[in-house]
Amino acid sequence: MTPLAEYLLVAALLFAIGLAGALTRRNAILVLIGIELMLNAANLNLVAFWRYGAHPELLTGMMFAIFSIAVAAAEAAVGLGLVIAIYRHARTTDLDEINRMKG
Amino acid sequence: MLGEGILKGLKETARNALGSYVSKERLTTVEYPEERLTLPEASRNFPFLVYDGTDWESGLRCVACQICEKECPPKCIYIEKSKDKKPDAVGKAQFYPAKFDIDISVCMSCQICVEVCPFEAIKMNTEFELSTDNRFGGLLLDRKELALSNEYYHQIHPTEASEVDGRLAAERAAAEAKAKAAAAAAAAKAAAPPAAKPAAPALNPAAAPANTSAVPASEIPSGPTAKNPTGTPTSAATAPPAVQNNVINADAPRAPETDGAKPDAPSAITKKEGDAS
Amino acid sequence: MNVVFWILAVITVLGGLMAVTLKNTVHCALALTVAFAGLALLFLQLDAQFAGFAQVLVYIGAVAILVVFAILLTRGSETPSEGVLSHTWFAGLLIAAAVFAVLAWAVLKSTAVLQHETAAPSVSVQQIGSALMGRYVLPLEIVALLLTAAMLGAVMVALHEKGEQK
Amino acid sequence: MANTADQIFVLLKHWIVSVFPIAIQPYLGVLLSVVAIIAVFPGLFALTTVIERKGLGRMQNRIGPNRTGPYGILQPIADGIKSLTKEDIVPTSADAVVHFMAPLVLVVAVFMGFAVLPMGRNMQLVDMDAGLLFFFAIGASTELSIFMAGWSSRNKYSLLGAMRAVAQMISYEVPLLMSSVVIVMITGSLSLVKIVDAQNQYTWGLPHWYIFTPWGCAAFVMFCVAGTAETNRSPFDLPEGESELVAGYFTEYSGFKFALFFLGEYLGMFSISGLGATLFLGGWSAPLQVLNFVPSWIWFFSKVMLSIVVLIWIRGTLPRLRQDQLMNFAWKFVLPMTLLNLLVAAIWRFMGDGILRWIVCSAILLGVYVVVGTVEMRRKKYGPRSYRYAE
Repeated sequence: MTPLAEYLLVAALLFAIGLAGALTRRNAILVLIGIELMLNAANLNLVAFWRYGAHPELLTGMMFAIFSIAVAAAEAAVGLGLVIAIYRHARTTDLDEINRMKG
Repeated sequence: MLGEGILKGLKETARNALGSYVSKERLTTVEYPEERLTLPEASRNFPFLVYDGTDWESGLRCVACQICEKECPPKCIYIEKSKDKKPDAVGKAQFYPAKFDIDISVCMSCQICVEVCPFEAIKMNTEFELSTDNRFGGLLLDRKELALSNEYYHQIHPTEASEVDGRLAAERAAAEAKAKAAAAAAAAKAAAPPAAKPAAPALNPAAAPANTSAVPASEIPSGPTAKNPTGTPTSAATAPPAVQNNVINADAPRAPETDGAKPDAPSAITKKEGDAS
Repeated sequence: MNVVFWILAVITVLGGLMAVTLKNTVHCALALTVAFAGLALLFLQLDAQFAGFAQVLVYIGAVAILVVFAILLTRGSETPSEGVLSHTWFAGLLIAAAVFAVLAWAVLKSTAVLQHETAAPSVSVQQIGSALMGRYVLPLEIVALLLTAAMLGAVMVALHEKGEQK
Repeated sequence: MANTADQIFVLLKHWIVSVFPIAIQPYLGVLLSVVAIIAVFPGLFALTTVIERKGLGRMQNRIGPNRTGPYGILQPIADGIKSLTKEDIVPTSADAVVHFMAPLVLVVAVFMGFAVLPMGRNMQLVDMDAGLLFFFAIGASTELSIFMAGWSSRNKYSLLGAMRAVAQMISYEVPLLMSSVVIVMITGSLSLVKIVDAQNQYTWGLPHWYIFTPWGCAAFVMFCVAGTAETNRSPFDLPEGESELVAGYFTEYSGFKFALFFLGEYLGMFSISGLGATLFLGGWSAPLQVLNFVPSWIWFFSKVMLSIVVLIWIRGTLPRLRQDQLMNFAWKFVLPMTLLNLLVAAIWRFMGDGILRWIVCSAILLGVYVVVGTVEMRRKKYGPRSYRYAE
């Protein structure tokens, strides 16, 4: 197994874990945690491809990862803001209960 | 200007910090175990028992009248009156405290015991380093630990002590004079050989009233003559009775000057005794 | 090198696993930081220093704290009585397993690309800065806009609505 | 001779390392440096506690500790023995694992920050290309340990203290970073070693420290404010305000763990002071060219200790802020000023040499400071306050 494949496998596992978390947990915050894990797994892929790719001096993969980190920060801020807003409205963060389209 | 106040404050603290090295009056700390402030004369902490002379046991002024025990608000004084009598500092036979304990962990330093004591026997100490490693017994002082000489009293409260001494001496002298006069009068009146006898009996009523709440009955200023009929002669000496009378009347001269505070004390005692019984 | 990688991989995956399986939400958030830290170390292992530090700064320093704040603000640390799993959990698990199977299969099957190990690229921060200011200046500006918009949006969303009872 | 004294620790390390076989030499070198850091800074911590207690005492016209040893200098040893032998109490309802981890994470994270600080010529653990970023990344992760401590204690005071601490540290991290970015802009490097090298030049015997430029001076002031807040020092000590929160996030800690928190707090002070000295005060470079014969590490540590003394001085002077004042100050004054400072630094960078850029940059910074300060003072925001019930 090449080093790249190892990194990709770890990233895939992490992605699957994140996906499982996002799909199986009731708590909205935990769903967000799962999504963060998936984003991170993607970042790991990007950096690994950059490192073992053809032209590391072009920095494409790492730049992508850095931008992805920035975007993830924005995503986390807005997502958690939404969770707090929903909590304030519905008094719960349980996604099974927040299933109506009107408040 | 924004930030000006901060600089001002920084200047002030710097002045303090550096000034404390330069000027002595800035640094007011007294490094206690080595350096000590002289206590103000009126300072007080816990009571002690005054004794005259050199032997604490015989010199105790306390006659176990138990007024202080009854008056003590937190009830920290425990007195057991003796069964017998012993001669006191001046040789007069007296009851004495067989047991006199003060629990200074309970005492609140109110000084009421001092106020009420008719015999100037209990005074406030200034000693404050009383810590002990014994949790229960260590702060329960018995009469041996409580007894401190009159000289010590002079040392810690010079003004008050000399006042007290002067008062005692004056009373003693007055009583002596009175006793002499009474004796002389009695002698002159009766002109009989047992002239010395009537003067003596005063001592028993004197001690008795103090601890049996019969004080009101004996508060007549002209003690000796009035008390002549009662009491039993115990000694033939004429001087001791005089002293004794003196002591009885110790609070009588003070009564006027405390404006009724003193006359109240005995009645309060009676009342309390009534409650207790 | 390989040993270090496997240790880090195990730490990361365990952190991730705990982050989605633990009952207590705060524990989940803390496990998530472990996963983040493991990922940052993996980035360092991949000679991506800058990305690794950015990962620590942004994820451990900001996102984890945000998550923790959100948990405390929504009383999320109280474990619900009816269990922590959604009622579609089995389907979710199946999907995740399927995704992993496909990905792993793809990774293991693809023998075509990049078998050889390349020398570690030496990338200075200066190069990254130049790239950000040169080749990637447009994405940078867009990210800046996005972050501003996200900040305003998050503030607006989380603000108390007018007339709402506290 | 001067050079030997300057490099004495480096030479010593090389000599020790050269005794051992080549295979383990690199590891041994790192290990020795780490041991040196782990030995020196806690020692400095012990010294600082005495200086702090004595200094605060003097500011309040007291003597301070004077019982253990001559002038009380053995006080930290007594304190250390006391805290080591004290019972380690964990509250029943506390989250034992997290409660245990929190002080360790804090101390480890804080220690890692020292890895990139150049403490003398050739005296740094690693010359990292992204040293400054590493420092801030590590600094950011201490927040989490504070949250762990506060949350796991199951104590309202702890939790309140932790939330305050985290909110405060996040808020002040932004100005802290922003004020440091100015240096990076001018130096063109994130490496602390390069930053010090850039300042280690002299004109007419005077150093090229960044504090002696308009933008550097402004950045330094804001760095100090943000750094003080970042280390939870007075007047920003709300997270552990004794009068309000017992001890804040470490209320429920005792014995050795408490000592670790204490150590972590002071190490944070050292690392922020060291960073401030590195960025603005020329790191290990001498303040005058003629003083270059003094070993460089003496300069670094004297600069650190000087900033510690100033921190103590400030602690003895200023009262604690209120939470809203704290946040307003961070977001509405310090952060805009740092952003302005970025602009000024850019102007400085592109105006070329000459007296003109001095005038322009100082004018902008001073003008804005005076205007904003006056306006805000007039609006009674930062001005002297009158309290209705505290006359």
